[in-house]
Amino acid sequence: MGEIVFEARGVSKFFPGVKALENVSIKLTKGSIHALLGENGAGKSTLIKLITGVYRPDEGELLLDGKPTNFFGPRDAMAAGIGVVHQERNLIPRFSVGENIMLEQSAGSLFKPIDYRQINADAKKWLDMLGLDVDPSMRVSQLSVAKMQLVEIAKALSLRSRVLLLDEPTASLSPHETIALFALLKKLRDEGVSMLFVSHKLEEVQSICDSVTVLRDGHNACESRSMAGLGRQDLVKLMIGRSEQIPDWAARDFAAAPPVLELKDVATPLGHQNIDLTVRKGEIVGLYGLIGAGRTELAKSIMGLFPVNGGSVKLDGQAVTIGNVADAIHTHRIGYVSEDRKQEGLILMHTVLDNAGIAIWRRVARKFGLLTDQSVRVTAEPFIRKLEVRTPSLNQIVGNLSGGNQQKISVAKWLAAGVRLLIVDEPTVGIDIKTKAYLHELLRDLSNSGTAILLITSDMPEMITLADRIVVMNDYRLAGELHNTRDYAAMSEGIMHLIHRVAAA
Amino acid sequence: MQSLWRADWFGPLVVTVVAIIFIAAFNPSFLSPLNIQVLLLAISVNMLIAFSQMIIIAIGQMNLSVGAIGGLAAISFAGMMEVWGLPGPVAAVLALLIGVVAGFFNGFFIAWTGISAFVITLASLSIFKGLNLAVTRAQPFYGVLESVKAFGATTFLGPLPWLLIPAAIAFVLTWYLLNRLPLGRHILAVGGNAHAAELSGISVPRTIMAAHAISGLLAALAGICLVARLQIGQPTIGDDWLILSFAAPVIGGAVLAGGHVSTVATVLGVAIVAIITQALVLFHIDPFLVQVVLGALILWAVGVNRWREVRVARSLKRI
Amino acid sequence: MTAPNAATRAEGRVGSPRFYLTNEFGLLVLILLFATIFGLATSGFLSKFNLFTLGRVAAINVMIGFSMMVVIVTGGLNLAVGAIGVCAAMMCGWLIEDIGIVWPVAIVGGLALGAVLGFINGFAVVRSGLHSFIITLASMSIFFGGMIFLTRAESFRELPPFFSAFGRLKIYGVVSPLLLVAIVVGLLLIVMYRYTALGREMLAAGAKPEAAALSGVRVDRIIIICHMLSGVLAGLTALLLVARNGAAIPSMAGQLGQDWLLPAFLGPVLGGTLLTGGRVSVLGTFLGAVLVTMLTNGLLLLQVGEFWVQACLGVLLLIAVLIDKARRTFLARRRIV
Amino acid sequence: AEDTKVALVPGGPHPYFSAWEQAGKDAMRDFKLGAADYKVPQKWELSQQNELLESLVTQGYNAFLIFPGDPVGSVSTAGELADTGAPVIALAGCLKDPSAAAFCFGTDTGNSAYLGTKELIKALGGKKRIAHFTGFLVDPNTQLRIDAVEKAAKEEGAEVVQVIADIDAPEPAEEKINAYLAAHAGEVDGIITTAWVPAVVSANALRKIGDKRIKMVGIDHDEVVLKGIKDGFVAGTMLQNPYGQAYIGSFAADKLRSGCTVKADAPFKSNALTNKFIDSGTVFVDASSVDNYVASMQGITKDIMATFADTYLACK
Ligand SMILES: Nc1ncnc2c1ncn2[C@@H]1O[C@H](COP(=O)(O)OP(=O)(O)OP(=O)(O)O)[C@@H](O)[C@H]1O
Ligand SMILES: Nc1ncnc2c1ncn2[C@@H]1O[C@H](COP(=O)(O)OP(=O)(O)OP(=O)(O)O)[C@@H](O)[C@H]1O
Ligand SMILES: O[C@@H]1[C@@H](O)[C@@H](O)CO[C@H]1O
Ligand SMILES: [Mg+2]
Ligand SMILES: [Mg+2]
Repeated sequence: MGEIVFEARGVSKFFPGVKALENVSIKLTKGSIHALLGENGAGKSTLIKLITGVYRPDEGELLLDGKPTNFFGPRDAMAAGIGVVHQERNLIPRFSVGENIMLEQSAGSLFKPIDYRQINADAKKWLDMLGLDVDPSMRVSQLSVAKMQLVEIAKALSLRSRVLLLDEPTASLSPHETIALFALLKKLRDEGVSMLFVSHKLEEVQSICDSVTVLRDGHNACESRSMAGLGRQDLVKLMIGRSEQIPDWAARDFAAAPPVLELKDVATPLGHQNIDLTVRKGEIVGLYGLIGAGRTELAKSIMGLFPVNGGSVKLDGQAVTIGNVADAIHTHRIGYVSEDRKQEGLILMHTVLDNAGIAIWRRVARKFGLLTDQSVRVTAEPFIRKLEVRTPSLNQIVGNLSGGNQQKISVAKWLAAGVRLLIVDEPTVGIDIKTKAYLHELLRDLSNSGTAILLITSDMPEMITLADRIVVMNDYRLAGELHNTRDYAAMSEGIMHLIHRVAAA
Repeated sequence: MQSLWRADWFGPLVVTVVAIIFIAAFNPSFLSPLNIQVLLLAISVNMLIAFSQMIIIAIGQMNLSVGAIGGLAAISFAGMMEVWGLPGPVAAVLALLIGVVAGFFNGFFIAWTGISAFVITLASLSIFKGLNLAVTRAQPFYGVLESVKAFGATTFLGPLPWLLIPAAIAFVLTWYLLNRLPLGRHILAVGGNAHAAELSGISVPRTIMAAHAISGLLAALAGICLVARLQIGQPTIGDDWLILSFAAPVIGGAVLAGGHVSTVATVLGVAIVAIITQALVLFHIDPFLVQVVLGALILWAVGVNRWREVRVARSLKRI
Repeated sequence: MTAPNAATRAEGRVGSPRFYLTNEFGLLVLILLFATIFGLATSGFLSKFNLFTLGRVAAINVMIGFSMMVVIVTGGLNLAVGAIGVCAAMMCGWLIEDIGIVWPVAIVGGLALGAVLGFINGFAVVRSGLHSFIITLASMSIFFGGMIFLTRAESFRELPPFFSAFGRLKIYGVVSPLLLVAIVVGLLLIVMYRYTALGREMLAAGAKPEAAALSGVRVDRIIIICHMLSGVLAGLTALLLVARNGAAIPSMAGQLGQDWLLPAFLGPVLGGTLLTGGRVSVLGTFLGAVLVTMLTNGLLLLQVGEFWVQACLGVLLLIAVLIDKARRTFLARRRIV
Repeated sequence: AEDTKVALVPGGPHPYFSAWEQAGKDAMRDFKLGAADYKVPQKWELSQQNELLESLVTQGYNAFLIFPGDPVGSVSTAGELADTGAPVIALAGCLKDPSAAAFCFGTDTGNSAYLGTKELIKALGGKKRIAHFTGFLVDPNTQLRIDAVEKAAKEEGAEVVQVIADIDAPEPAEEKINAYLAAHAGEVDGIITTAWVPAVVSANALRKIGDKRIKMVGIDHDEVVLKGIKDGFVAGTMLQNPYGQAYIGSFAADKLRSGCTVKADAPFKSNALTNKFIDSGTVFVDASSVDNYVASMQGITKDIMATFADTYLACK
C-alpha cells in the first residue's frame, strides 16, 4: 500500500442519547479510492464530519501525514487540503453556479473586488471536467437536484485537495452522470489524490474502490482493508452481519382485478400529452423514465397539486376531479411518497412521531378534533418498527436521524395512512441494502393486501424486482409498456429500446 | 428586455414612474424644483435608514435598534458640537464611530452567544435609547453649527440637496459591497444558507459582526443627516424608523429570511413611500383618512411587484 | 405542564434531564432569581398592591404575546395586532353606547370584528403570496385609519360598571381576574397545539408548508385560521384593556396600535417560539412576558434615575439572556443532557 | 408638609414638561414637602404611564400631579390612585368628567388654539388663508384644536385651507410640512401650529425657504420658535406655563393632603373635558415681548399663586 496521508485513530462521537461513533479508525492512502460502507445510521457521515472539522471528536485523534492535528472548523480542514462533498446539499441558492463553486477562493480576502468573468471561466473548467453543461452564471436554485449534486462535486474539486471525501455523491445522479464522475475520480487517483467514497450502491463501490472500511453501529466492522478478494456478499455480510436475500417473487396476473386508477388521454399545462395509464387493485405499476421525463410532475398532477386540463381521471371507476392535495389524501385516499424528502416529504424540525402521524391525525382524532400522542402512536408505531427505523425514541427530531432513516419515516407515514393508491417516487434513494429489501417486501405485502401502487424509480434493479408491469415515459409522453418478466437483461434492454425509439422518432 | 423584466427593481420602478406621472398630471407643482428638493431630502435620509436595515435583512436577521443607534449618534453629534464645541466634521466622525461601535456591540453579542438577533437588538435598543434619554433628559440640543445647518438646508445644481451626497455615496458603496466585494457576498451567503457558508470556509461570526457594524454606521449617518435636516438634535430622532426601515427593502423585493436584497429596488421602495406621503399632502386628503390611503397605496405598490415576480417564476423552468 | 408543543415535547418532561435545558425552565429560574433580588432590594415589591398590579400588567402583555404567537407559528407575523385590538374594542364600545346592545353580545361583536379583520389579513396573505409582514403593515394603517375616521378619535366610556369593576377586582386581594383570563387562554392554546389535529397542523404548516401540504394539510386554510385566531385574541386583549381603563379609547395601543408590537414579540421570542415558524411554546410566551413585566416593575421600584430606567432595562434583559445562555452551555458541557 | 410625597408625572419624555422638574424642587423647598419628584414614563404610552403610577404608589408617593396619557383612558387609574387616599390633580391636560381628579390645572388647549388663531389673523391683516399643523389624531385634544382653529377662522372670515395632523414626531413633521410648503406656499398666507414639534419644524421650514410673507403663530417656548420670533420668521407663539403648573400644583396637592378641600363654590371654568378647570395661563408672545418671556411666565405664576388658596381651597 502507498503512503498514509490521513488517519483517524480510535475516534468517538456522542450525541445526546446516541453513540454515533465509538473507537473508530480509518487510514487513507495516497492515490487510492477508499470505500466507507455501513447501514443507515452506522456513522459514515459523522465520521466524515469529524475528518472535515464540522464536529470535533470526543475521543481519539486525527493524524495528517502522521502528525496529530486539530481542526477547529471546516476552514482548518480545508486549509490542510481536505475537500468534501457532504451528503446534504450545501449551496447558496441565490448565488450563481460559478460563484458557488468558487466561494472558498474569496473567503480569505474580504475586500478584493470579485471578477465574475474570471470566476465563471474558472468554474466552467470544473464543470466541463464533470461533463456538466450548465451556464456558470445561472442561479443554483434553478437547477435540478442532480445538477446541484454535480455543482457541489465541482466545488470540492476546485479546491484541488489532497484528500477528497465524497458522501453519497451518486445518490441522485443518473447512470450516465455517474460514469463521467467515475472517470474523473480515476484520473484524480492517478494524480495521487486520496479519496473516500460512500455509497449504498455496491456495484459502484466494487467498480472503483481499492480499499474499504465498514462501520456497523458506530464501530469498525472492518478497517482499511484491501478490496481485493472481497465479493458483494462479503461486503454485505460485513455491513449487516448476514448475506443478502434476493427475493424471488411469483409473477401475478391482474387482468381480472378492478382498476383503481385510470388515466385516459390526460394532459396537463406542464406538458403531459395523451397519458393513458391504469393501475389495478393490488398491482404494482412501475413508471420508468430518465430524469426529467415528467414522472414526478405527473404524480403531483394526480395528487391535485397541479391541474389536469385534458382527458379523464377515474378512481375505482368513478370520474373525479382532484382539486387539491388534501382532497386526494382525505377524500380519495391517495398517498404520495415524495422524491425530495427534505423539502416535501418530512418536517425535519418535528419529531418522528409527528412526521409519521401527520397523514392520520384527522382520521384518529375524536370529537372536537381532540387527539393524543397515544392514539397516533398506536396506528403509526408498528410501521416504524417494521421498517427498523434507528432512533433513540419516537420523540427524536427527524432532522437528527441519518439520511436513510429519514427516508424510512417518509415511507412509514404512508403505510400508516392506509391509502388505496400509493404513489412512491424514488423511495430508496440513500437507503441501505438491508432496508431496501425490507421496503421492497413491505411494498409487495402492501400490494398483496390490495393497495394499488404506482412506483416511480430510476433504479432499474428496483424496478425489475418490484413492478408487475412497467410503463416507460419520455419527455412527458408515454413511450410504451412492458410486462415484467424479471429477466434483468431483457427488461433493461426493452426499456432502453422504448426510450430511444421515441427519442429517435 | 427579458432581463429587465426579471430584475427586482423593475416592478418598483414601474410603480414609481406611474405614480410620478399620475401625480404630476393632476398637480403640476409636484415637479416644481422646490418640491423635487423636498422629495430628495426625504429620500436621502430614509435611504440610509433603509440600507441600515437592508444589510441585516441580507444576513437573515433583524436589527430593531437601527432607530436607537441613529438617535444616539444624532444627539451625540449635536451634543458634541454644543457642549464640547467640536467642529462639525470631527463631531460627525465621532458620531459615526459611536454608530459602528453600537453596531459592533450588537454583532458581537449575536455571534458570541448565538442568541437571536431579535432579542439582542431589542435589549440594545433599550440600552441605546436609554443612554439617549439619560444624556438629553428628553431635551433637544440646539447648538448645531451654522455650517451643519447650511449643509442640511441648501442645494446645488438647482434642486439637488447637499444631503443627497452622503446618501449617494452610501448607495454606491452599499451596492458595490453587496455585488462586488467578498465581504458583501459573504453577508448574502450567510443569509442564504449560513451552514453552507460556514462549510465554504466563510467565518460566520466575523461576517455577522461586520454586517452589524456597517448597519450601525449607516444608521449613525442617517442620524447625523437628520440633525442637519431638522437643524436641531432631537432626542426623538429614530423613534419611528423601524417600520420604514423594513418596508422599503421589502417593497424592493428583499427576502426577510435572508440571502437576497436589492440595493436599487430598496431605493425605489424609499422613493415610493416618500412620493405617496407627499401625494397625500398635495391632494388635501382628509387627515383622518391619510392612514387608510397610505396603507392601500403601499399594498398596490407591492402588489404590482408581486405580480411581476409570479410571472417571472412561471417563465423559469428548472433544468 | 411542560412545553406544550410538538418540538419541545422532544426535549423532555419535568424532571427529565432535558427539561433543565428548556427555555421554560430557564425563564422560571430567571423569574425566581430576579423576584428574590427585587424582594430583598426594594420595600414594596412583594406588597399585595404591587403583586396585584404586576399581575394585571403582565396579563395584558401575555395576551398581546399570544395574539402574535399564533401567527408566528405559521412563520408569519401580524403587525396589525394593535390596530385590530383597538378596532374590536371600539366596536364593542360603539355597540354598547350608540346601539344600546347588551354587553355580552357587544363583546361577541367586538371579537367577531377581530376575527373578520384577521380573516382579511390571512386571506390577503394566502391569495397574494406576499409576506405577511407587508400585508399586515398595510392593513395596520388601513384598519387603524378606518377606525379613527369613523370614530373621529372619540372614546366610548358609557360602559356598564361591570367592565371597570372587572378591571379593578382583586381576588384574595392580590390576583387580578385579567391574569386568570390570560391563564385560561394559555391553557386552551396548550390544548389546541398539543391535543388537537388543528393545532398540530398549524405547527406542521409553519415548519414546512410544502411537506405539510403533501401530507394532506390545507395550508392556506390553516394560515387564514391562524390570522383569525390572532384577530380574536387581539380583540380579547383589547377588551381586557377596556376593563382596565374603564373605557374604549382609540389611543389605548398608541399611534396605529404600534405600542403593542414590542410586547407582542418579546414574550414569544424569549419564550422560545421560533420566528421562522413551526415551533411554539405557550408557557414560554407566558413566562417571557411575566419576566419582562417584572424587570420593568422592579427597576421602577429601585428608583434608578428617572431617565436611566430604559437603559437599565436593556442591560437587565441582556444579562438575563446571557445567564440563560451560560446555564445551557454549562449543562451541555457537563453532558447533563 | 413633611409627609407629603408629590409625584409629577408627564405623559412621556417631552421638552414641554422639563420645567416641572425645577418647579417641583422649588415647591419642595418653599412648602417644606417630603418630596416633589419629577417622574417620567420611558415612552409616551398610556400603559407605561400606568405602570409607573402604580409603582409610585408602592414607593409611597401620596399625591399625584398627572398629565393624563389619555383624557378618558387615565380616569380609571386616577380613580385607583385616589382610592389609596392620595389627592390627584390633572396637570397641563385634563381628565374627562367625571373623574377622581380634584380639578384640572392647565392650558385650555382649545382656547389657546382659538386665541392663537385670532392673533395670527390679526397679524395677517387682510389675507386670510391659513394652514393648521397639529399633533396625533389619537389625542382628542387634536380634534378640539382643529375645531377651535376652524371657529376662530370663521369668526374672522378666514379660511383654513389645510389641516395636517399626526406630525408630533420630527421626521414626518419635516417631510409633510416641507412637502406642503413646496407645493402650496403660494396658496397660503398664515400658519397656525398647535403642538410642540410642528411649531419647531414650521419655524425652521420658513427660515429655510426664507419666506417672511407667510406669517406663523406657534405654540410653546422652544428655542427655535423663540429665535424665529426674534428674526422675524415667526409672528408669535402661544406660551403655556408648565413651571407654574407644577409649582402651584404641588402646593395645592399638599394642601389637599393636609385637610383642605376644594371649595364647593370655587370659580372653576369649564372646557370640553371638565367643569373643574383652572387656567394655568396662556400668553401670546411676539417680537416685542419675546425678550422677557420668562418674566411674563413668572408673572402669571405669581398672580395665580397669590389668590389660589383663597379662591379654590377651603382649609380648616
Ligand atoms: N446532530 C445529531 N444529533 C443527534 N444524533 C445524530 C446527529 N447526527 C447524527 N446523529 C445520529 O448518529 C448516528 C449516525 O448518523 P450518520 O448520519 O453518521 O449515519 P450514516 O452512516 O451517514 O447513515 P446514512 O447512510 O443514512 O447516511 C445516527 O443514529 C444518527 O441518528
Ligand atoms: N457581472 C456578473 N457577471 C457574472 N455573474 C454575476 C455578475 N453579477 C452577479 N453575478 C452572479 O449572479 C448571481 C445573482 O447576482 P446578483 O446577486 O447580482 O443578483 P440577485 O441576487 O438576483 O439580485 P438583483 O436581482 O437584485 O440584482 C450571483 O450569485 C452572482 O454570482
Ligand atoms: O404643546 C403641547 C402641550 O400643550 C402639551 O400638550 C404637551 O405636548 C405639546 O406638544
Ligand atoms: Mg450519511
Ligand atoms: Mg422525479
